[in-house]
Amino acid sequence: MSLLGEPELTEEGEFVINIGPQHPSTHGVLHLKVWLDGETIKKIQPHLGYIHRSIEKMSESLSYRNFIYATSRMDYLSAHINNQACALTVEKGLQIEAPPRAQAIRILMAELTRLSSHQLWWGCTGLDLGAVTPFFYAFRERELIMEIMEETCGARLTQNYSVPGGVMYDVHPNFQNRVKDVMKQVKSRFREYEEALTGNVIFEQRTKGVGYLSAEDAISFGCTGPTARASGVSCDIRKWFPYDGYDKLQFDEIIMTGGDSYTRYMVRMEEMKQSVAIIEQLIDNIPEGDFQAKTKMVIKLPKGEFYQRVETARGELGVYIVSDGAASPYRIKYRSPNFSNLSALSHMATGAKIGDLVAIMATIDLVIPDVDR
Amino acid sequence: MAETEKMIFPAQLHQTADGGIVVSKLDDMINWARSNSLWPLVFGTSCCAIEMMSAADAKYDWSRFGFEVARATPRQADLIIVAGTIVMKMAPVLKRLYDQMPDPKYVIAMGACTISGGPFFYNTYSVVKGVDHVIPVDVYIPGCPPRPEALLHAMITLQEKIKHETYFGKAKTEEGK
Amino acid sequence: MALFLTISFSSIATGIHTWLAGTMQNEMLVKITEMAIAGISLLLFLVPLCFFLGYMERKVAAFMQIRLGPNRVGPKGSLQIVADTIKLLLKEGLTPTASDKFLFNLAPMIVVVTSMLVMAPIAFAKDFQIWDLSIGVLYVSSVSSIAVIGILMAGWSSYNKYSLLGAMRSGAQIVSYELSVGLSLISIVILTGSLRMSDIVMSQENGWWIFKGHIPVLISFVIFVIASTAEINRAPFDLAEAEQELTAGFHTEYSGMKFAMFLLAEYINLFVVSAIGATLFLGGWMPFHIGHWEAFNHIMDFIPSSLWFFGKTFAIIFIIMQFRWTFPRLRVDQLLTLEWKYLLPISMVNVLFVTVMAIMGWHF
Amino acid sequence: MTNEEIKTAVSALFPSVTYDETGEFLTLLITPAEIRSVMKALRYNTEFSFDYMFCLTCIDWKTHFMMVYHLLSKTHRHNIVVKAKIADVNKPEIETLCDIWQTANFHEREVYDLFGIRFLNHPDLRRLLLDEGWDGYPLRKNYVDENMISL
Repeated sequence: MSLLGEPELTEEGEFVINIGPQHPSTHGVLHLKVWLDGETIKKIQPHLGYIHRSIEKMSESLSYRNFIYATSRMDYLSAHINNQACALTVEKGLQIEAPPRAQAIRILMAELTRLSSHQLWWGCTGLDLGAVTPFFYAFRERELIMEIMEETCGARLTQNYSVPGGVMYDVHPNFQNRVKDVMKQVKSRFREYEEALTGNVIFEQRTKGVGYLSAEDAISFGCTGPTARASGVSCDIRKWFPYDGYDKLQFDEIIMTGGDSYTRYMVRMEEMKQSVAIIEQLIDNIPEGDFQAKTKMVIKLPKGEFYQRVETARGELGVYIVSDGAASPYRIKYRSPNFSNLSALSHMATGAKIGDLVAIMATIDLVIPDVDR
Repeated sequence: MAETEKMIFPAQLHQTADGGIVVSKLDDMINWARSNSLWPLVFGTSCCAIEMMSAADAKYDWSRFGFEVARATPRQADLIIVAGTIVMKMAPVLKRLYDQMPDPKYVIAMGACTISGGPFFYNTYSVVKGVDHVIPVDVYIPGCPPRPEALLHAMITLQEKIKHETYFGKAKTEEGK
Repeated sequence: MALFLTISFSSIATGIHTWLAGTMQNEMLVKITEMAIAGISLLLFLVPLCFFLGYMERKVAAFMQIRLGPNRVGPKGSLQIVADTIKLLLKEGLTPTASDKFLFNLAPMIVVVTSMLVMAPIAFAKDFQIWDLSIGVLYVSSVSSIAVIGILMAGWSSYNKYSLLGAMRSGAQIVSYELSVGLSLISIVILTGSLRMSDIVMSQENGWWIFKGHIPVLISFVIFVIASTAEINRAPFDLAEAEQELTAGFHTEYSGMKFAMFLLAEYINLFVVSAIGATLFLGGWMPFHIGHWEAFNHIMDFIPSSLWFFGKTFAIIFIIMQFRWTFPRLRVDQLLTLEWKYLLPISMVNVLFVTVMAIMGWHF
Repeated sequence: MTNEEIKTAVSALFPSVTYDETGEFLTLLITPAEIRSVMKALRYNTEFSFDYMFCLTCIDWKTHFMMVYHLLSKTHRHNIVVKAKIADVNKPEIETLCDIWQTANFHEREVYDLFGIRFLNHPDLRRLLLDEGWDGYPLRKNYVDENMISL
């Protein structure tokens, strides 16, 4: 339903529709003003802020332990990775490092998060393109991962598990067995995913050659994550600026050069397999030891600026903390991946059809609260 | 209400010599139909929307209760599940969506944000502190985000509430009975 | 039940006619009463049919999607659709202020009425047909294309841009796919040599056309299923409502009873195209006969003709429902490409083959 | 390029630039007047080729605003931070960088929205996150909101 029901009188012959804020394909409350010529899109103007929750302002008055919880609600599909980014930034400021066990647990949880996020994306891509069934198949495996999350940290979605210096609690004794069990199931289901959507003629027609983004534009628009990697841009922070011991692990950065929706789809499908590979490498090798480094009760960062990048399921998340030496940050800025990815939307979708717009939005994998923050 | 819950259909069979007569109250009929056919509007703003999607999936499967007909247009929806924070910019849109829904319409406030602003209560400049400032709410679900079971429970609670309505006049309350 | 199914429907009709003629003694009055009876019984048939189709759709969806589907309202959830219907009927029916109110209210009625009209020449069982008119197939293909006017009307009068886009898509779609449906129907008409539904059914006494007609008829059956799925706006061709693109397409502004009418029309259309497909290609109520295998044919005749008809129809309905829950939606230009570049040329060439086959008598 | 090499190369082009190496990245301190020439050089000179701007934000230091640009070169794999101090608190203005990095478009609009810094020659400078009629710039330290509940 459009925000404005009545036709807008713009220039003569212009046909403007408002997609959103409440619209099934915007995955939240994005508002796109679309100028149409028949079915062809002439221009897109994104209007943001329908879920702008002032997290940055709020964080300025919270302690360095507390501000982390708000980031779970930013990109709620990679909640753990957001928390990890914040914890790493604070650790950078304190010049400490999490113990090896905590790092391993963090990576495991991060990859589980990435896997579940990509599964949800896969289901929703099918849903957006009109195939409802993949959604249910994706959620079948996602629920298994959600159960692990719940067992480990008590929450299904907004974990708040990483804290400055490590993780909040040790993992459940059953963690390793359970993860191995789930990984076995998830791996056996990849074939099903591919049969359900990847090889479908209609799906290929809908996504191949749609929403082309060149490598230069991807860099210029600041696109990261699978969106940029599908355009042939190497941008995996896990490889570029390894954190938490990603450099010790064997995995590939998936880079493809198609630049269209189908390539973005394929990149994510391959990334799921890489995540499983990382988890399988690590699950039997969780080092013994502490799960949290000793930190003071009230954390105070030294005066200065700290920037930490991590790779979320959608791309590069940057946490920029400016400290004036007090117990709460002076200024905090989240460089969110979706914000930059979204800015490329109008470039990608101009000249496409309305149906293509849906396909493009689905394969960029937008999470609107992360855009608005 | 325990009796009507067990009943397949809100009616009674009066035995007569050659068969029987089915007798029902119009109110019961209407309430039965309305409570069993709550079509939610596809509306989610943030994290709670993911749990709402989880409630639709195969594990929790709200289609068992007939809630799965999620309509994208407010004209055909009976229920708006406010899943996620409402901010100042969204509030007029939400109000408008609510106004666009035809009567009878119901609202479930899902999650802490919609109850009071939740985690975003303090020191925020743009969050509406509770969705009931904008539209009337029938059922509140606490949690951040609430589990899918909680959403199902809320919807069943809403069904209970609807079963106490009357088509003409006031709702059947404890005192008014 | 078995008794009911084996009664000859023609004897019932004759019985009613004799009784009415005896009491009324006015031929005109008798005709009118009979028409009324036919109409009312059709309506009485349609309501449970749509309940069942709605229930079936949700259960098929659940089956495809590893879920349970409705199971709380009534035994196995069977009363779910009843509840939905009562609710929709009692819901407020909104008419947007800026809409063209007359057309807005008229549109759903046109859509429903046209879909009901198409029911007239369908033979539900042996000798059970409302009107066996001599141009049955032509009537079906011409009347069913009126529905697009209702959809266009709905989209235009709603004063909503999504509705308008949906209606325009639907217009382009139905007009195009009409051609393929028509051509695939023609191939059977050529083989049968008659437009009359009862003749078409009788011509399949020694085997259904899909078996007798070799590959050309098989091709036209496939084309018929694809094109008619498109014509009744069902996924993957549901561009007119395309939930993810246009929220609800042409019926975005409809609520309550008027929306229920669109739903009703959707299910009736689904039934009608499947029934026509079953009649033309799968022999309608005609049992499964193989050439001159008298004993086998005789055994098959014991299964009531209405069961044959509904069995075949619901088999096609099940296939069309599976489409909906399997395929992604096409884009609007791909939809038209599929019709104009693939289906239409194929069906044209196919008609040629069928004609040759009919002239040379190469079919069984 | 190492930080030292960047420093010498930048100093050769812009002698007025000062440096700050206390943080993680090399920081260039420049004045708003020279931002476009410095940024163009950083972007297009092949020795720098900072083609990827990964963060753009602003800090309100009460006495002045500090624009912060984080740059990365995909080819040379070096990072740099450019800071421009806007001294005029009442009418903060700076040139836009939209045409150099397309991502700057949205980021600058966000900064305009939350800090009230005007980007000159920006093609579409409107509020991004808040309503058009919003009063004040919420991320400024002196922003007052009566409805805001403080802990």
